[in-house]
Amino acid sequence: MPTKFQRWKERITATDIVMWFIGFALLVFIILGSILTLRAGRYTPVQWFDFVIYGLAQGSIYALVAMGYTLVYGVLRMINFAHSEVFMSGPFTAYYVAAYFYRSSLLESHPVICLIIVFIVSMTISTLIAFLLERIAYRPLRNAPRLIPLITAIGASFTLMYLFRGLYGTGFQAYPVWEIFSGKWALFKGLEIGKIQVFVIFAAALVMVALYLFIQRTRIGKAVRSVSEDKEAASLMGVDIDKTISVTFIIGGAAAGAAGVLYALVFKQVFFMMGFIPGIKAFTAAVLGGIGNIPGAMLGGLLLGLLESIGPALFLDGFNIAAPYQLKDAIAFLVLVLVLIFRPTGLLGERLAVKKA
Amino acid sequence: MEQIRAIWRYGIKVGIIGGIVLILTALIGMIEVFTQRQIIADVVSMGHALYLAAGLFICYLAAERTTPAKPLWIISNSMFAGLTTAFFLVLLIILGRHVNLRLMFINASDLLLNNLLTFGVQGNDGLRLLLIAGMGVGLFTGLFYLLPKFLRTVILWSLAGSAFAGVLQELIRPILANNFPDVISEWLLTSDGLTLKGALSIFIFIALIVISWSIKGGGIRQGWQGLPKKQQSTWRTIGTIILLAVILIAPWRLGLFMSEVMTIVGLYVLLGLGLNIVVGYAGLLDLGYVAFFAIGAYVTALITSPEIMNLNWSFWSAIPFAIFFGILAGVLLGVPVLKMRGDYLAIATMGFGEIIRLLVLSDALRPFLGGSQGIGQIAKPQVLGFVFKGPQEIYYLIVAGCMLVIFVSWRLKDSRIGRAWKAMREDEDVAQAMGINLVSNKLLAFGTGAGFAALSGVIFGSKIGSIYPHSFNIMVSINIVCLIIFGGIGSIPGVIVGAAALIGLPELLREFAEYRFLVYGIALVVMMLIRPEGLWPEEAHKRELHEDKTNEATG
Amino acid sequence: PPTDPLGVVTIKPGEPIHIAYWFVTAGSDSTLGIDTKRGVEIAIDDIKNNLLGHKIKFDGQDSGCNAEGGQAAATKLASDPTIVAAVGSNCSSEAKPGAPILWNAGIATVSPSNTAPYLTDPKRGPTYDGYLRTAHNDKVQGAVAADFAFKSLKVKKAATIHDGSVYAEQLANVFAETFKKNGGTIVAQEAVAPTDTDMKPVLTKIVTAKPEFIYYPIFVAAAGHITRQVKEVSGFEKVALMSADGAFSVDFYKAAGESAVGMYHSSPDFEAFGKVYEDFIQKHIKKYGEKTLAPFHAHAYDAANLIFKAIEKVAKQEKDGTLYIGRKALRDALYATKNMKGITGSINCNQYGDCADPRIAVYKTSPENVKTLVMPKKSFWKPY
Amino acid sequence: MALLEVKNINVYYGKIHALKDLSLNVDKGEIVTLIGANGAGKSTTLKTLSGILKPRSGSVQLEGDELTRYPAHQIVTRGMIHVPEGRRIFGRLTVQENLEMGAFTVKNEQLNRTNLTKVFDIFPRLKERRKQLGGTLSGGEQQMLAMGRAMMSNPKVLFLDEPSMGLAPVLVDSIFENVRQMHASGMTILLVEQNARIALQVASRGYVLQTGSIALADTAANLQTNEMVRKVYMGEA
Amino acid sequence: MDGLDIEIKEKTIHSVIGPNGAGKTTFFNCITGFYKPEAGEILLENHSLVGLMPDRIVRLGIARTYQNIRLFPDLTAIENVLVGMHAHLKSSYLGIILNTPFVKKEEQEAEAEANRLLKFVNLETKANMLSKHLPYGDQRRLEIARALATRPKLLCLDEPTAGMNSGETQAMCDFIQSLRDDLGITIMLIEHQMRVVMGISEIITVLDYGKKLAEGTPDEIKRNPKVIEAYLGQGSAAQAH
Ligand SMILES: Nc1ncnc2c1ncn2[C@@H]1O[C@H](COP(=O)(O)OP(=O)(O)OP(=O)(O)O)[C@@H](O)[C@H]1O
Ligand SMILES: Nc1ncnc2c1ncn2[C@@H]1O[C@H](COP(=O)(O)OP(=O)(O)OP(=O)(O)O)[C@@H](O)[C@H]1O
Ligand SMILES: [Mg+2]
Ligand SMILES: [Mg+2]
Repeated sequence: MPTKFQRWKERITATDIVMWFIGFALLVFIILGSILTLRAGRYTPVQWFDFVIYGLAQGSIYALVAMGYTLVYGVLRMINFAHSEVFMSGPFTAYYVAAYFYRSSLLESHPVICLIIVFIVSMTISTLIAFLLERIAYRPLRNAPRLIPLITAIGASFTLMYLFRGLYGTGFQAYPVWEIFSGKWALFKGLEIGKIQVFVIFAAALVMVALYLFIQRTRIGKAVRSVSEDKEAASLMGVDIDKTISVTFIIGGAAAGAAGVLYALVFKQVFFMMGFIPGIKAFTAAVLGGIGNIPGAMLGGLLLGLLESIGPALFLDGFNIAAPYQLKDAIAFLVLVLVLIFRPTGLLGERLAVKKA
Repeated sequence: MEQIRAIWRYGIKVGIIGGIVLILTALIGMIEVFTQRQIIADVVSMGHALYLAAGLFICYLAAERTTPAKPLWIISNSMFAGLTTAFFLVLLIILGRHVNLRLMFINASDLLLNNLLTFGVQGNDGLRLLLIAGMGVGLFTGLFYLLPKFLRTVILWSLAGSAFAGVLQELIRPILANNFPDVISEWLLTSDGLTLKGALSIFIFIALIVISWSIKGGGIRQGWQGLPKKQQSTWRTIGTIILLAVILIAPWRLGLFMSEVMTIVGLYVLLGLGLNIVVGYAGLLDLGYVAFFAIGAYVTALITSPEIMNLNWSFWSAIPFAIFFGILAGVLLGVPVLKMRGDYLAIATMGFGEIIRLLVLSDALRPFLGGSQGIGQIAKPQVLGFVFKGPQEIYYLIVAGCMLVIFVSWRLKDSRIGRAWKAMREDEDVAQAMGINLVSNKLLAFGTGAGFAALSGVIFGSKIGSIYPHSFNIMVSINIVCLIIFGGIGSIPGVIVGAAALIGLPELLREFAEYRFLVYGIALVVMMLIRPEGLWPEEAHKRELHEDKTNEATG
Repeated sequence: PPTDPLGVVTIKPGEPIHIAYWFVTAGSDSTLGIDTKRGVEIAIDDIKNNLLGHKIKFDGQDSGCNAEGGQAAATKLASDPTIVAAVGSNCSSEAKPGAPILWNAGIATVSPSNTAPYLTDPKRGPTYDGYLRTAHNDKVQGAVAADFAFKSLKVKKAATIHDGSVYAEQLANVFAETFKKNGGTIVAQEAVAPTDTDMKPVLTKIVTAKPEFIYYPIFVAAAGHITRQVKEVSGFEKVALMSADGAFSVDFYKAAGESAVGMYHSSPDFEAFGKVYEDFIQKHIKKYGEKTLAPFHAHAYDAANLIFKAIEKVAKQEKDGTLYIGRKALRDALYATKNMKGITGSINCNQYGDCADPRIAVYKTSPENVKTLVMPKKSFWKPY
Repeated sequence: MALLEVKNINVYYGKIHALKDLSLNVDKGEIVTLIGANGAGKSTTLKTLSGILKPRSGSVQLEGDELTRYPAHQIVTRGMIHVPEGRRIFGRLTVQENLEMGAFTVKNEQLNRTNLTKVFDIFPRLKERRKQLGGTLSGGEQQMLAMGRAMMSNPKVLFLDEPSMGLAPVLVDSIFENVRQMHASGMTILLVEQNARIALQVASRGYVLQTGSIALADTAANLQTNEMVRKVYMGEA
Repeated sequence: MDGLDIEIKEKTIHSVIGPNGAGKTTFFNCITGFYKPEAGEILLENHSLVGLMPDRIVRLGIARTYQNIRLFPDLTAIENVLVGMHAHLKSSYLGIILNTPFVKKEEQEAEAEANRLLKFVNLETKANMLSKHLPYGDQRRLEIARALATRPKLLCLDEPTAGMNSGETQAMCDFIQSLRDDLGITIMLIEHQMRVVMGISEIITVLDYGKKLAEGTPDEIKRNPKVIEAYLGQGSAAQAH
């Protein structure tokens, strides 16, 4: 019989050791940083609370955009790189409506109606773009190898970005202020919460829950799920694949359009490249949560938002690193890698069906 | 009745799409900007050429789609398409008269709407002219479509060639000046645009080539195949020697800028071949590839620059260090992502690329890496007092690098290791069950790719002299992925062709600024739709994709 | 025809004078390039596209706001012997590899927006001999801001934020150095990315250091986010805000909204030239259908005029209209420019190519400015 | 007139001519079986009938309605349903949801309920496992689910592709028992099987497919005694 | 799987049968290192296999085929076989780049052996076809050739005759027997077709719910009432095949 040590040596590979070492080092770094920061006591509890709220607001926007990625990934198994432009197109167009309302003082007299119209316009445009995108750029490639639609998506992303740049100009446009959202509500003991943050978190949560129920409960939702599992079998059940895929893009587009307006309400500026960074972040969020999985996208989005807002302060401040917020994306990606080391399919992702041998 | 349906289906519908496309083209300012440049001096500007070409294309589409293909139907459909397209533009112009479109569409200037779109005729006459022109273009296209296929090909090639010459006049000028007597340049070019006679001669020249090729081409090919093996290989050797000679003298014949473009393309060939091993052979989608490029460049900078570390070593001594650190980083990245698959891998590697860039940019590491101010005064390569200074010299360095890397790729491709990579690409589990050690083979792929990228980074750093974190953003990685797929995934010549098309052409068209990205995007989409296997695919891939396509047709 | 050590450009009758730009006209930083390009175009309109009886041919290359783009663009320009002079680049990282390439081909270039000190540093070396700029050296502007904060506002504790661009980082550093030399303390030095939108976390971090003054010399978009979000983070009620010319534009007011009221900007002293600038803006809106995009159009306008004046000075004209322009002569004439009236002040070039009017003033934004979207006309404070 | 009438269809995979001038018909209430070697084109035939593949020429008519012009999902609404090779149930949907997917084209709630009870009558195992995810069922149960799911669409004709493949002998028996029950409840069935003996036992007629065309067509009884069939497809010396 | 004990003798044909979901494929997966058993031991000639990576196990001499064919679809037939030989080739990275004489020789030998294997499975004429374009039966045999290329001592075949009709099944049986007789390889076989199982195996193990239900010679199994109840049934299917 082989000795214990030999057995052990045969089974633990160098890579396992390196992986555990990397994971462990990162964990230690994070924990140590957090302890140091907390010990320094630089931030008050109120400020930590603020971090959380900022993170959640940003995270809910990521989550909404991530839904689009995840849905499309579910049915087509492709990264819809152009989804970030779907996100951009709606609010960028709706700006002109909002600006008109502002100029004509309608915004002051009927803020809610104006807001609803802005939402509708934005969602319509985003939906339309998503729909056309699928029709023109992806549908003909249904059966192509995996990387080819990815390249088309990148191409479509460029095309849309520069198309909108050509139409509306290079500069950014600033959304008008909705007075109803400015200011804060006092909760208790100096704890305040911005109205706009509350609105964003709630609106995003509402949209997400609605979408989730739509996918889980309705007939079309079931069709979407069945198509994402097995297109041919779904069509044998009488499901119109093309239509279902279109529906998926439409839902994702609508969510992105809504996310875009929320984004514009918080950050005000819209311009042709506004989608690029949130797009990458949202996709990261989708992967973090486990791609193809709707609750995963929500969780991933919120977590990413929180990480960006809290991470630098919590993990890096204790080490007295210069300009830690410059590294917030690095932290987010590090945590992503860390999560994927231990859960290679994301937080809620199923083990990518180890194809039954 | 049938015919009316056909007109609606193939004429008006196509025209509507055309109308929308043309309106967008106008509103994004392309036509206006391009009218400022002449293709044929004082005859046709680039803007109008584009405008007309779009119209022609739409009518051609209408004609081509018409079924059944009866001449009369074809002509009527193509005319209807032209008319509909023009009608949409008329609507735009009328709208522009009543509403200030510029509040939203910044390029909807008065000049564009009431002058350029109507060929300089203002008022309602202009609108009428536009409609008539639409029909005219349609009629012309319809008639053109009815020509025999051979004639059509000849005309299309010749027209495209002349237009291309006009668009690239800035490039042609120095090349002509360098290599040919002045008369030719004067015959062909004015200070802005081709001369009319020049354009005509180009047209005729290309037409002659196309005609003679189509007559003789088949014969030549047959003759080639008929040659005995021995002779074929002699001819091949001669061809290779000529090719080498051309490659060697190219920078001095083509001038400074073309050399610059070729060096840039060469750098991307190096990068592309490296990523081709990771993505094309081993099937690992790596979106953070730029990190290794950055590492190569930064190691070179740190070692050779008097800034920061003040080592001042020579360029050559930087190469082994850079490659070593590149490979090391590749392996280090490889380990944590070993277990990830598909798009999880893509995002994790993308994250890695961004982490590297952010670290290099960060204030935290500024004392060691220079932060946003970058690192300057990177050494130029020198051999016995000869300094590789400008692009024309660095070119040779890059050619040498490319040859080396092509050679290595080519040897690996069909070897035991190359097969292991391919097997992993197809089915990781089964590959493992065939005795392939996934860990070492994946790391080998990552390491090889990273080494190539680091080599590219070394040359890049030295060529540019000063490096900044800005140069290493995620778009570089995306570009490289695009170019290897555009060229034909897994194929070595594909990478070269892809780099030439996706890096070289935009570089040549630098002056068209934003439109070049628009065109880039459209080109990616169109290419993937009509030729998904890429420009120069690997044999197996080509077969596969074409079969799937035919399946589509029947299935 | 005249001779010149670096060669002579001959322009025959009917041929245009070729002036080229190398700006970032595509990609995420393209507002900067388009803004400056338009500045030059308006300058050409203003001389009615007629210089010594010749038209001006103005075209150029996208330089991408990165070193390799700058190098490629400069190489392309350098290979065109008809180019008389160039305007550009936009980003300092482009100029570093690019300017020597142009000068190697005998082309002098005037940058409207490079601000990095090393480009006009005495140690820069002869390869940069053909390089000038109408933009302000960061050293000047950063110091003015520090003096203003310390001497006029009398703050002792300041924080800086930059965005990782060469421009902003340099300004923030110069500010910090001068401020410390004056006797103040820098309590926080932070950085964001130009694409960041949520600044509240970083602001919360800064607030824990209790600064009295924040200096964030970054560009419009990110500066707008910071200005707006400062109001949403508690603890900033009494903190003074200041930015630099990179965010001193109408667009910034759009981006920051009401929150911009009361903040400071350093910028060239417009007072003497207010009317000219107003006119410029009107022409811009008429021509391009929108307001200016970025802060350097005026510098570009001045850069163009600098070149026109120098050409007028050195060009030898024959009776039939043929022009001869000596390259070295043109470069010397550019460097010799003194007291030229520009929109950004009085242009005086020194021996290293710094031509911007050293007079930098500080402006304060009033509620009217934001409401009517006009820049403040009167300076708030001047160092001289 | 036959319920399902297939005339001279030709199907290609790229250059491969998979079905050559194939004709067959199925009458109402029949079980017809299609037997043949590997790669003979049995699955291809069913895929063509259910619209996943389009024939290059030829016609498929259900009660006189030309079906080749409809896409696959519309053919289901017209009353033909296909239980594909390898079952292809939706692994991440529950049994109940899988059955509901089967009824995707049926808008009549009443009808759905009666169909569901019918399915549960024939396959009581499914009723026990309603809440379970489809992917966790055993092979035999998955086959039952696939057949039950198909019944939910209220079809006029049911295509079964190798229902016994990979199943344990006990299950093979019970699956064919189910086929008989379905037939008894009035279903018309076109059955593709490798296991020719068993297929010919349940069927009334049969076709033998060889390299894409029909080599033999006869009643099941006659085929069972046919020399060639016995030798090649039933493994009797 | 639950407390399973199986011993396989050298140079036998050993079948594993059992109802669907009994854990037969899972058993194979454990042997070949795809899954790790939570407890217990797997020994090959006294060498413990538990926890080893699949590639190590292959090198120790166990090869397998899959229930649903899993070839490398875009590789040619011969390339598929060459991949199977990977573990026995020694050319190094540097050697390949320099194309040393050793590498050249090794490649030539490998190719020759691959061709021999293809010939053995009657595929020598289709060496250069992409494997996905091969007909079903050819794919099954190619998969076996690929497994043979790893030079196994023990070959695990998972339902090699699934979806074949009687004639084809018979050919496959003969082929399997020739593997054992000509090459001396021990064979482990999962099957549902009783004719194959009863016809060629020397020992049969019956699994049910991950447990061993019975073990013995075909005759013993055929008569075992527990097996009849759980697996064979009374019906025609059992007798037919
Ligand atoms: N997707 C495909 N691409 C190319 N050829 C195919 C494809 N599918 C099937 N074929 C070929 O078509 C022919 C018929 O295949 P089909 O699947 O219909 O056979 P079958 O009779 O169902 O066989 P089996 O008993 O194996 O299921 C075979 O030669 C097969 O190789
Ligand atoms: N990856 C997996 N995850 C979860 N359960 C699994 C997995 N693989 C197999 N199982 C379960 O383990 C049990 C045994 O499956 P296995 O595939 O070994 O059956 P089998 O005996 O090969 O059946 P068959 O004859 O149908 O091939 C089944 O209940 C199956 O659902
Ligand atoms: Mg079949
Ligand atoms: Mg099994």
